[in-house]
Amino acid sequence: MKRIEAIIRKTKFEDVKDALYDAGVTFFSYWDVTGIGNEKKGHVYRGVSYSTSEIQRRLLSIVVNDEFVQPAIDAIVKAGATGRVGDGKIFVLPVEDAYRVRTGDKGGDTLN
Amino acid sequence: MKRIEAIIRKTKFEDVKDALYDAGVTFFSYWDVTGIGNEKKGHVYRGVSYSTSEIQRRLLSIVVNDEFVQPAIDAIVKAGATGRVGDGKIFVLPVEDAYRVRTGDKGGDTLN
Amino acid sequence: MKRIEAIIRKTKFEDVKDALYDAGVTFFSYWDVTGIGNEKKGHVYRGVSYSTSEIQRRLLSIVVNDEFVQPAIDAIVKAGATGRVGDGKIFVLPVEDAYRVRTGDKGGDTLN
Amino acid sequence: MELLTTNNVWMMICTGLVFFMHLGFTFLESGMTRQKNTVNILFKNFFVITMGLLVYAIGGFNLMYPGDFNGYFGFAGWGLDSVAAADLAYNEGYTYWTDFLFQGMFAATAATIVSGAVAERIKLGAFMLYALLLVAFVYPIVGSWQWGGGFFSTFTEEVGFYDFAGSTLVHSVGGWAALVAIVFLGARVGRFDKDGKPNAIPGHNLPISAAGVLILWLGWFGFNGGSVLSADPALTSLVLVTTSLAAAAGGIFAFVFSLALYKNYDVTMFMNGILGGLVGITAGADLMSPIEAVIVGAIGGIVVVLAIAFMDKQKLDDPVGAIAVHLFAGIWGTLAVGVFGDSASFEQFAVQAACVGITGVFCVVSCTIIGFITSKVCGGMRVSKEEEIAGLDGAEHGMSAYADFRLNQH
Amino acid sequence: MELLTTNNVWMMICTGLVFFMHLGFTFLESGMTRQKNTVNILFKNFFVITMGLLVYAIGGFNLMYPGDFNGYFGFAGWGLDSVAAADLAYNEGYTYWTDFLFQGMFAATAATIVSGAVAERIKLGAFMLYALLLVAFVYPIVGSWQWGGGFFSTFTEEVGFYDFAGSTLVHSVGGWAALVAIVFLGARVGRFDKDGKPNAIPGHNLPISAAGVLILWLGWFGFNGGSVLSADPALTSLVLVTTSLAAAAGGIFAFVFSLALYKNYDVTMFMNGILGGLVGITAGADLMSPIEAVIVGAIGGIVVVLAIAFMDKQKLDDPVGAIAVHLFAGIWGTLAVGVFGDSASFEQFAVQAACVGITGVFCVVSCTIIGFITSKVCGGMRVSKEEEIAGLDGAEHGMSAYADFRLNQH
Amino acid sequence: MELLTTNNVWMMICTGLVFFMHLGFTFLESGMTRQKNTVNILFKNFFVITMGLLVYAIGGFNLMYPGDFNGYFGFAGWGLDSVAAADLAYNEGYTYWTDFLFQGMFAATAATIVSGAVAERIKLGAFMLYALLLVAFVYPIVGSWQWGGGFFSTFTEEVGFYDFAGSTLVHSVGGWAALVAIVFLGARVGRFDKDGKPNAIPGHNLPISAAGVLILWLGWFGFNGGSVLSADPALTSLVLVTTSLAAAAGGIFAFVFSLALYKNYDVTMFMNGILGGLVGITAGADLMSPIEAVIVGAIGGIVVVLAIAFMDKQKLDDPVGAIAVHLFAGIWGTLAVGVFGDSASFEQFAVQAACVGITGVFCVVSCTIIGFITSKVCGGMRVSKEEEIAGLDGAEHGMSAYADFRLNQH
Ligand SMILES: Nc1ncnc2c1ncn2[C@@H]1O[C@H](COP(=O)(O)OP(=O)(O)O)[C@@H](O)[C@H]1O
Ligand SMILES: Nc1ncnc2c1ncn2[C@@H]1O[C@H](COP(=O)(O)OP(=O)(O)O)[C@@H](O)[C@H]1O
Ligand SMILES: Nc1ncnc2c1ncn2[C@@H]1O[C@H](COP(=O)(O)OP(=O)(O)O)[C@@H](O)[C@H]1O
Repeated sequence: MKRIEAIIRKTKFEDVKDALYDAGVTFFSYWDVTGIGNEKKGHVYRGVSYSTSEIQRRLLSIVVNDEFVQPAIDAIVKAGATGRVGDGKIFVLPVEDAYRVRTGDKGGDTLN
Repeated sequence: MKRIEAIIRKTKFEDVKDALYDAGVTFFSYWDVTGIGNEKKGHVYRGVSYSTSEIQRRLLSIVVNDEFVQPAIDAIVKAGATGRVGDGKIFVLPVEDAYRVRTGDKGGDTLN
Repeated sequence: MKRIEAIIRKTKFEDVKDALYDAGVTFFSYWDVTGIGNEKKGHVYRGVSYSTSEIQRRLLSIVVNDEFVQPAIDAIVKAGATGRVGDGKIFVLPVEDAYRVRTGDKGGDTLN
Repeated sequence: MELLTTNNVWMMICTGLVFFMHLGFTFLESGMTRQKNTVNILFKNFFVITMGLLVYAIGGFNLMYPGDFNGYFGFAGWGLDSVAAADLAYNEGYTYWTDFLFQGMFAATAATIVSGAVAERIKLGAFMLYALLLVAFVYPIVGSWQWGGGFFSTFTEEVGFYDFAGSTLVHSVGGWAALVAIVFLGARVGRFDKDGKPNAIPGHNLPISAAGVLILWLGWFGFNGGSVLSADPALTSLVLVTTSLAAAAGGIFAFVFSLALYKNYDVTMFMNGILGGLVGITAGADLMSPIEAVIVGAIGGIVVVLAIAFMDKQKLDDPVGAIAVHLFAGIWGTLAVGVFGDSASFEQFAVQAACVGITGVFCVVSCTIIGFITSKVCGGMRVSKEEEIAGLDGAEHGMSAYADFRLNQH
Repeated sequence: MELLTTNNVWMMICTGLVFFMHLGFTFLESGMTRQKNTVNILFKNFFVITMGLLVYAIGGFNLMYPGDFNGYFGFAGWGLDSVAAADLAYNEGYTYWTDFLFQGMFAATAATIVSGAVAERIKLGAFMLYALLLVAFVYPIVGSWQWGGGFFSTFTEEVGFYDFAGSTLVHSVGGWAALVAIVFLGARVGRFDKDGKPNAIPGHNLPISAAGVLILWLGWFGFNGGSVLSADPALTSLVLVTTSLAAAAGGIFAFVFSLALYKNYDVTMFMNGILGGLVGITAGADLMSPIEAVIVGAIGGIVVVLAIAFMDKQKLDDPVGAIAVHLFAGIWGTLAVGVFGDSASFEQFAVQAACVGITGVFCVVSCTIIGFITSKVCGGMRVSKEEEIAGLDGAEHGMSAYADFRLNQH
Repeated sequence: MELLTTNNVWMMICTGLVFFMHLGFTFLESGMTRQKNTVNILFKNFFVITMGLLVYAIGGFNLMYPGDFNGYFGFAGWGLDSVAAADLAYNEGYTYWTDFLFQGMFAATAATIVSGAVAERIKLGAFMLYALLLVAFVYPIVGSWQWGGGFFSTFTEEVGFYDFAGSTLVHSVGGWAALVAIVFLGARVGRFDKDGKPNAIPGHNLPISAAGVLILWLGWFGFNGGSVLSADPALTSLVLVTTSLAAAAGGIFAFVFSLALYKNYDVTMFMNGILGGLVGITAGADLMSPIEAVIVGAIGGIVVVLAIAFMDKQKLDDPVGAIAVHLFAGIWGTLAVGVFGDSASFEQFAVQAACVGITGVFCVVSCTIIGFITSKVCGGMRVSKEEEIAGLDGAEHGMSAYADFRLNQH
């Protein structure tokens, strides 16, 4: 089991979600994060122009059995890329165990 | 050391927290996430009915020494289950190290 | 590759960010979490005084190549500590892989 | 004719201002409760003002102003009276239409007070029925005893009850109805520990609550200023001064007093104190000198702070402090007419106290009956524990008030 | 003189209330749309009121009230007329300045209606140009046909068109302009599936939307009450009563009707229903009895609920329901003058229908021309898909409305 | 009598509108600052209005209107004068009570201006003391020089100072007091880099700020309209027209000008521009023709944009632009009386400039003294750096403004 942590553009979320569905990944959780990275954004507020390197992104946390890892990553890269700096990152972390709260069941089957 | 990542119903949070306290787990962090899973929710807005598979959940991130892993999981399952689809998941991830910011101390003792 | 998960005081965020920059860590994501820990905060609302152990904190998720782990941790401890209970924790988790969404590139180089 | 026109302009403005108080209540209540119940609160407020006006048009107005009657209960018939309306000699201060609308806005106010107190746990249907029966019967009947020329207004041969703009007739009636309703309902989940210790449940949007208070204060210019029932320059302007000074004093004293008690600059106490000052001055706004208004308002603010603590002690859960403000400060204001101002006398005080008591008994009894009817019809007044924890917006409306709200850290 | 003073005070108050409606619209629109477009909506609303007043001062007022003219098109010259202004015999209900300002507030209102319907996808520049041309030409020309003494006002020898405060002349004109604009624009991304099924796009801040509705209701006291054009006590107060009862009935019936249709206590339908009742009564607010006002309002509320469903069927995307409220209920209200109230007659009905039709044709044609001009000048009316998804606040303003908003779980 | 009644109705309405400006300020300030200081800002605004009224009743009114006096300083005694109040011949435009309340609302306004500028870093106690001394002494003394019949009003034999509704007497006085306070305080942490480059600190809730601006505009109908001191139809309605056109022009020109400078559709500049137009017209609202009002307002808007940039250059930190709006546009408006409108003349201009200067010197000196007193009493005016970063809501109030706010992604 792995945990795929994908940090993507908020504007690409719907596309990525659809691509994940097509790849058979229909369960995940997400939340919004602020990213410090290469992309910069220009603003003007009350005459003061400021550029910030802090960008709103969405983090998807997807726990999958090993055979789904590659398809999920491919789907995210394909649907999430715009080609411009700031498209985000994907990290893969090991997961040792998974449980279903409803039943207490354990193991890869609980990932649905 | 493990990191227990429990995704539960927001309405069960208080119960789970109490159960964790009883199990000796009194330190953790949490935030709200949106879950894509089995549960669906029906809405009507201005005459348009729509069902969404996106549900608000709470993610608890609990880093514990190994002996607390099982008690914590048991507590969450017991307190967090309603028996209906959508009760959530628990994932266990390996943690290599822990530090206390206040002192710079390292290791399992810093988990209090 | 490691994922450094640092939970710090929100008020120390700017200092920690600067310290990380000085340590060569210029890419990370963060979000706000609620912490259950040692620190307690007193409030009065409409005549009812209540103390809460729930505190707003900021979680920094920093994925770095191994040689940056120690400098990053040192930076956080140095810049994030006030010496009072509640300064937060740092956890180190293993990361197996990283990808850049923009290009699909893989490996430690994608961490910039 | 010129004078009628001027008077009527003033009364229409006051009508608009009292209407505007409904935005004040809406803001105050929704800001001081939890986000998950916001749609529900908005819905209830819209229901109260729309239903209130319709019910008052259908029968409430004629129940409250039955013309010649036995002093206890009378009814002048259904609907509005287009014949009376055509007569410009109806009153020199306003036309028939203005009269109806001004009074109709008052009626809806009484029901709104309940809305805040029962928030976050009442079934929507139960609230609607309870509020409807309140506006249809309890409010106009009590009102008829005084403003309709009933037995309050001639309580003893020499001295009648005095309630200028309704500390008792509007605010306390609403407050009693709220009190009965929350006894039926019980406290919100988590409001009191097993051992009875109160827990704070802070609201979700204090800026709009603050706006609500300022809007209510403005609305009170119409509530009290319009209760002069003409644009009489001396009286209306005096009333605005006493009203504003009482509000100011109520706020300052509530904040200082709660600072002394709790060592905390609590803005919600400041807000409730202002409202306490306003409710307090309402019964005698035309009788007080500026200095007396300050005293009455200041005590009103302190009463509210104490009443909030008292309610907590009694394990009565009123999320927005409606009962502290409208019932307790309302009683204080009514009694104050016997202590301060042009009518102060022992006899007056006794009459005030008697009528406060009679109103209390009548409201508690009739609202209890209404509560039983409501419970029967709706299968209990309270939502299930699970719905309450999940929030009424999801459970009753399938909506959320800030569905698309996102965080945008800059 | 005394009477002029009183009348003028009333008219100035009404002017203030109509101005205040702009806050109502601002709140309503920004709350019912997504957070990422909030700055854009605020900007458009500020533009509409400021531009509207200036354009109306420069030429709109004299285009709408050209004095003696052929009944179709006339223009009394640029700017305001300080000579007329000096003459206190200008009108017994108000001064020249009051007249201008009251009318100017109306003009800006028509443009605001468009703002809501085109929200979340129109280019800022395109909106500004479209609104400017609308206020400068379409609105005052249609207005001149009736209120300027043109051919609507003497439609047949016996019967003229009747539109008391502007169900057609203000609300429908705005509604038609909005309809044409959203046809130009198309629906928002994601609003309809490939197979045409509508999707809900909930707003981000319902409490301020609710406040907007209550503020609009209050503003309508001035909109309709001021359309009496004097402080005549009988008429103004009747108008406030019919206005309020129609609003109340519109709200209640819309909520009950949408409950029956959708099994949901939808607060947004309650809100739109109130507005439907208000728009509906506007054409005949001075002609209806209370009971007729309730009927007109109730049907207005139902019309809005049906119109919202109808728009969805047609795949027309109006984020805030502006067209359902202002166009559909506006047509209903105008026709209702022929069915209910003092002027009801078949002939009147026919004239109302004819003028509704002429207004529709003229608005659609002229707004289509304006739409083409705008598209040409601005290189299309719509932002790019990417900008739309990212939100107009970032794309067009480089700001966000809640930049520093944070969560503070207690 | 009829006329007094009408006049007094108008003045009471204006009083209500000026009161309502306090909601405008509250919304404007709380929306344009960071969320962590919101409770603090609400608290300060409640304090200003309540304290302001009480202090003005106790002594301010009689310090500002001392009757016959030496023209520099006089005091008519403590409290309000119930004897004068009884006399309906007090003034033909209003009663004694109306006079007091209208003036009292103005007094509180001056203090509110300070509240915005010092936001996010001043100690609550220090603010309360500073504001109290300002309202008790500085504001009424300067006011007495002109409105109390002092030496400004008869500055030279032929020409007196002219300040219709208070561009200088209210707005600049508040602005000077704000300026002195922020010099005492210094800039917020992070507002300027080590090398002096300004950083943006965006506010947390622009919709309520926008609402604040519209409410202030409405309130200005009372601020300027009431300064006619009667309901004179020609004058009051002219004043509403010039006020509205100046506001419109101020907004449009500020937005266009800031677009040209910064290539950005900045809604906060639009908002501040509207306020700049309003402050600018305030000194001569009754003297200008519509076209002159547009010019004065437009320049007012541009002045604000430039002043905001100027303040940044000087490293003076004013979170909401209060000083740009009230001080700079206030000075402009006062001088404009000598350049445009019925009183324009070189002599008038010279008198205006002289009185602007005298006011400035007096305010700076007296506020500096007050600042020292405040610092002494409160142990410094500024909270600790740590408290500032954590937010005043936690540090001073132990509350948060949106404690229960949650995200509900649909
Ligand atoms: N090492 C990292 N650890 C955690 N998050 C990261 C890291 N590197 C990048 N991110 C996240 O990914 C986002 C996009 O990265 P960025 O470097 O801007 O784009 P790109 O990969 O296209 O060069 C960042 O805003 C940040 O949220
Ligand atoms: N594979 C997964 N990865 C990450 N989060 C998941 C995953 N599966 C489920 N979740 C989270 O758990 C929540 C509940 O899961 P769901 O499948 O609806 O319930 P149940 O486990 O009762 O069938 C989801 O809404 C989602 O937030
Ligand atoms: N075991 C844990 N798992 C997850 N988060 C933790 C854990 N222990 C502490 N935290 C986080 O760190 C924060 C600070 O910890 P706390 O114990 O209060 O301070 P200190 O380390 O100074 O004693 C907590 O509020 C919580 O967010």
